[in-house]
Amino acid sequence: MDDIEGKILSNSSIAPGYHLLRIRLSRSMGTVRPGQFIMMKIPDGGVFLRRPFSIYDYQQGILTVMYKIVGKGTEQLSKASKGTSVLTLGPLGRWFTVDRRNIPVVIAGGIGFAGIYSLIKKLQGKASIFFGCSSKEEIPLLRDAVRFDPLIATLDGSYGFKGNVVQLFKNHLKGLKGKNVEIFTCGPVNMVKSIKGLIVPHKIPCQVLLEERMACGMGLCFGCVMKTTDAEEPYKRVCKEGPVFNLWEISL
Amino acid sequence: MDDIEGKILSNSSIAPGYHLLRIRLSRSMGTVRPGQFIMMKIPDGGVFLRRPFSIYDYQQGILTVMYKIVGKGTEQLSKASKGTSVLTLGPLGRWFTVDRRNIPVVIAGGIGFAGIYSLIKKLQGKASIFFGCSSKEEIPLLRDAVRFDPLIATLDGSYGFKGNVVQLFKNHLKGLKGKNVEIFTCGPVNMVKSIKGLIVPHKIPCQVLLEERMACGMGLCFGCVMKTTDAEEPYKRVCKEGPVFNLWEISL
Amino acid sequence: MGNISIKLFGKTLRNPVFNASGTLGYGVEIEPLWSVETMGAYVTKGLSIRPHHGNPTPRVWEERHGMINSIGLQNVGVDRFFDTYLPFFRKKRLPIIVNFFGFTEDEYVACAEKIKPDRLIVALEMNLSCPNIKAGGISFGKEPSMVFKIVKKVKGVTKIPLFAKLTPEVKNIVDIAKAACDAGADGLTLINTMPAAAFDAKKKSIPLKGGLSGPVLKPISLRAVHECSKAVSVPIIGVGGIMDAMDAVSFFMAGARAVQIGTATFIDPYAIPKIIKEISDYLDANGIKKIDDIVRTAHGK
Amino acid sequence: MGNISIKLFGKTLRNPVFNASGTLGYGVEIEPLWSVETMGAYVTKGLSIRPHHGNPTPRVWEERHGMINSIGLQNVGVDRFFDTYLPFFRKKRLPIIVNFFGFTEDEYVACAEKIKPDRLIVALEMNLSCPNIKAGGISFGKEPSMVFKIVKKVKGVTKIPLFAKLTPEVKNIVDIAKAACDAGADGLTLINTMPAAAFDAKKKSIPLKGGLSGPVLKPISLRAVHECSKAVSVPIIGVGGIMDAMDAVSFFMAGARAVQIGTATFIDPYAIPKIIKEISDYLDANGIKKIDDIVRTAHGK
Ligand SMILES: Cc1cc2nc3c(=O)[nH]c(=O)nc-3n(C[C@H](O)[C@H](O)[C@H](O)COP(=O)(O)OP(=O)(O)OC[C@H]3O[C@@H](n4cnc5c(N)ncnc54)[C@H](O)[C@@H]3O)c2cc1C
Ligand SMILES: Cc1cc2nc3c(=O)[nH]c(=O)nc-3n(C[C@H](O)[C@H](O)[C@H](O)COP(=O)(O)OP(=O)(O)OC[C@H]3O[C@@H](n4cnc5c(N)ncnc54)[C@H](O)[C@@H]3O)c2cc1C
Ligand SMILES: Cc1cc2nc3c(=O)[nH]c(=O)nc-3n(C[C@H](O)[C@H](O)[C@H](O)COP(=O)(O)O)c2cc1C
Ligand SMILES: Cc1cc2nc3c(=O)[nH]c(=O)nc-3n(C[C@H](O)[C@H](O)[C@H](O)COP(=O)(O)O)c2cc1C
Ligand code: FES
Ligand code: FES
Repeated sequence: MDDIEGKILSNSSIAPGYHLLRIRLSRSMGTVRPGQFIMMKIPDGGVFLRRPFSIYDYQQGILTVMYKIVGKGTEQLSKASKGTSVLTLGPLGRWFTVDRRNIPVVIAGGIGFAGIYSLIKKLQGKASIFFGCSSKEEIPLLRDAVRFDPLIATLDGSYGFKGNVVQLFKNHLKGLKGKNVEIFTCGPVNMVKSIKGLIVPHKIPCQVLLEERMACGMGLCFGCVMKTTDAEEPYKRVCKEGPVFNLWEISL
Repeated sequence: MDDIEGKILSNSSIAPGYHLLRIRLSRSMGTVRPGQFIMMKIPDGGVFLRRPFSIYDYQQGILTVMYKIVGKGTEQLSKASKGTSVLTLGPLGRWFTVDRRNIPVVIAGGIGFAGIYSLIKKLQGKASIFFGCSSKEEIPLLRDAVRFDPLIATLDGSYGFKGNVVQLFKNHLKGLKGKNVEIFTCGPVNMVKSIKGLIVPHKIPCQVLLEERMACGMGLCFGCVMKTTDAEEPYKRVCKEGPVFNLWEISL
Repeated sequence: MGNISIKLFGKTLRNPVFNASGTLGYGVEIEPLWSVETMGAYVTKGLSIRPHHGNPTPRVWEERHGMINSIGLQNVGVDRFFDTYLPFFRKKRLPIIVNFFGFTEDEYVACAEKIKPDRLIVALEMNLSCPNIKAGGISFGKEPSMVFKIVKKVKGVTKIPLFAKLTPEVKNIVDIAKAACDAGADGLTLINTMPAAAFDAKKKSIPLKGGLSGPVLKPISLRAVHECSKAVSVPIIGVGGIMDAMDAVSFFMAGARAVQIGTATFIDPYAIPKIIKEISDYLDANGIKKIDDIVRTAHGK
Repeated sequence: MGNISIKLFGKTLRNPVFNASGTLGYGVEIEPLWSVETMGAYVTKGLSIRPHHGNPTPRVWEERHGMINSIGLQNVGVDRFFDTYLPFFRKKRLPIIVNFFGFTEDEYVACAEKIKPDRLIVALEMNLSCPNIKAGGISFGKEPSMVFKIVKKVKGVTKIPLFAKLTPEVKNIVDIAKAACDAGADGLTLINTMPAAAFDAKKKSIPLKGGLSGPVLKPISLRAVHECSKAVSVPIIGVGGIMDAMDAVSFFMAGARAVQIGTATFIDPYAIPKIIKEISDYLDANGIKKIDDIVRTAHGK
């Protein structure tokens, strides 16, 4: 882990409101594991705190981030042009751990896909992938995962299954009965909550990547906590003990 | 007077630490008089308050500013490239008034020349010009006034008279005896003080352009005052009642 | 442009946006850029019973996202203000709020007494950040008992509605707010600048101490407005670091009925008219009929 | 690199730069980037007699040039801290300053009593911004008499030198500083965060109230250091908005003997080592032999 300077190679829109950012780092990040993230800023870029982003991809010194424009920081980021300097602190946080004995199921909602794609890639087609979004406009997010045949739900039904991704997954749950399934998920809190509701009776193991507002991203400030079931330490740091948590150890 | 957007046409070094900035304004400034100034900023340029600069020249929609790099704001300004947007509030303040019956003498010290050049230009060779600076390195500041045959003093004697500009002027004071001389001056406070000391016995009329830290530049905040001899209103606003004052009405 | 007028003490004001005292000169200086009657009301520079010359320079200092001022309350005095400038506001039919101060209780009382009720005057605004000479220079606004006493005295000599303008350098601004209201204040202006010191890196000295204003102050003033508006029921004017319409809206939601804009004008001399227009746009875009409909809406939490 | 060591209560510290309490975790988290013994001393996260879980999220909020936090003093408790983390600092021979707090006087006293003198412990740092449950939640640090009482009690149970860390939300910080010193405080840490409120423009609500830190705080803390260092003679640690070496130097000149760096670390995780190096460069470049030679040099004015 270190704070590494990089230069933007490309920063292009892949769907309305979504960008793919490629950065050439000046030094190696070391080993990056699926689910880890960086704290990024553009020096003098006009925002005060750094912003956390999942490492979408990292190879040969090139770091890729997929992001959604939601506020001041991502708005400004979306305007940064090729050659702009960025600082990336990372890789940070705990990652998804894969138990080869389990059958992996990935459930991603919207930009949550950015946090889990590196796991999908690592699993190389072994996972069943469920992806949900609002409409077909967001399908381009899946660009690198199309080859793994994701099942797709859109809320407006403009592509694939009409409804949310948890309903879609529910339809497939029966088929998974009796198998050693493990779920990996990333997406809006409401999605995670309904997955939890759905699988509670089945006690399916589930790892979830969570988001929380962060100041430091490395365990210094205790600003980014998540409520856990651990009575001794009910608030764990998302940046340090997470962002990947065992779903059954957090209280949502 | 208005806040007018402009775009930088050029911003080049004319001497070590001195720049000439040319801005194309999007609208006319109206009539600009010698000694008036603007409050300038580069939007999102990283400094909070605007900076006051004399209007070095203004013609055909092009505003010229000559400036010295002294701190954060001028440092950043010196890095602004062609095409950068700037906001210029002006023209501001009271100007030099010329009484045709008097023989004008201009005394400028260092970057003080920037504040008085527009007067020199207006006087079209009628004025005797005295200019003082540290060394010959700063002579290029005079570029547009060379045609009016300025007398030059350098502290290190590397060009012209060796010494300060007030000593140089003193040498010429005898020759002006009996004539209706009026002095116009702009430069460091110490220079103005020694001019005052020198001419006190002669009661020569003198207009001086003064600098003070400003927040608004247009008389709103009372941040930029100068002590005057007016017992009723001992603190006058440099931006509103100045920046050109009658030397005999201020207490230095 | 939607209707953003508000009612204050029975008077209808064009909009809920005023300048902050001391940041729009005597009201006439801005005229080359925009008409001062664009605002809901003009707040005067702080006036005192006698003219006051203020502090030597430097009086202003730039900070990161803010500034420090130490003007020292320079003003022409209440008499000359009314003689010279009132006709200007009268001609423009622009309601004014008269900010005033004193260095002794007597000066406050004398000043308030001198200002006669006038159709144009919406309210007095009493600057309580002023140092009390008799009490060793501690400002009038720091102790609930002192605030109670002086507000009560001033209320005794004027029929004009009275805003108490509070300093944030207190133990608990809610206690001060309550004391002012208990003594009869008809409204609160929150907040004045926060005491601070500048540093001159070139001269390696502290060039001035004074009041911090600008965006840096906003989270502090927003909290003051939110806490006080839960504790008292009088109208509150929010001030401190408001730079744009969204900042203004946050103050309404936190409990302010109107806002004042200070430092923003130095950064952009058109800040006030822009904010007024954008508040109106905001109401329109969100189908809100009047300012009062969003006041205190952040009190749920 | 020049000599920038300082002496504090008879102990020599490598340099006058420490982290601010609560902004460098338990000291171990930064190790992947730089060794914590780079600092003159490590200041612990605020510790309490029992573990404390803190507040729900959101706990941090971005402001223009600053941030608001409402961590709520989450910590593992003084016992577990000493069991788990002290060996780490012992191995590194890194002096520590133990920041602690309580919600009642008894909790403060119990906590101070529990911390036994140790070669490694330079000082205790008593966080007086903490709400006093018995006194209705008003913080311990707001009233000179309350400060006097609690500092006196704590001094009665410990032989370790004691810093009192003050809140800026007071009537007059100099009075508080004097009360702490009169009660026996051996030093002052100035200042803690300033109470503030955030606004969530999307949800149109006040998402949190908490302490404002970062550059916005600097002019306020610089003033506190300058005023208090004129009034008391104990060593002062300056904290609040220090982002670079020049900021640190301004605090020395205003009267601080050492500085703490908080929010800056979140913006640049290398801020502390950079500041240490640049202070040293500054002394070298200006022919200054030791930090103490510039302490209070801005007091002339
Ligand atoms: C571990 C982790 C990984 C993430 N990975 C991605 C990713 O790969 N792609 C992507 O588009 N987004 C990702 N996010 C969310 C991303 O950090 C926010 O969208 C971003 O910080 C918003 O910044 P803003 O300035 O545009 O929004 P604003 O709302 O203006 O931001 C204001 C403040 O709130 C914080 N904030 C706002 N939304 C979030 C959020 N959802 N999570 C955390 N902090 C937030 C910001 O960091 C900032 O401090 C991730 C978040 C976390 C915690
Ligand atoms: C009426 C007037 C006309 C001027 N004309 C010119 C000109 O034509 N060319 C030129 O080079 N300079 C001129 N100056 C001075 C110029 O404004 C300052 O050099 C400039 O503001 C410095 O900004 P900075 O950020 O580089 O310095 P910093 O020291 O970093 O500035 C910090 C703050 O102090 C203020 N400040 C610093 N020095 C001065 C100063 N001498 N006068 C006023 N404010 C100051 C800045 O405006 C800013 O608010 C003029 C000043 C005035 C008042
Ligand atoms: C230059 C200046 C002068 C001020 N003069 C006064 C004054 O005379 N009376 C007063 O009550 N407040 C005065 N204030 C405080 C402002 O009215 C306002 O409360 C403060 O600046 C915070 O608002 P802002 O951040 O929008 O500037 C002054 C502020 C500034 C910056
Ligand atoms: C996230 C965070 C946690 C903090 N926790 C504590 C604490 O536990 N005890 C304490 O005395 N101060 C605490 N503080 C205050 C800091 O120690 C410091 O006084 C303040 O942040 C100002 O310094 P800065 O501007 O450099 O951050 C905390 C500050 C922050 C930002
Ligand atoms: S963001 Fe600071 S501890 Fe997680
Ligand atoms: S700078 Fe504001 S009155 Fe002159």
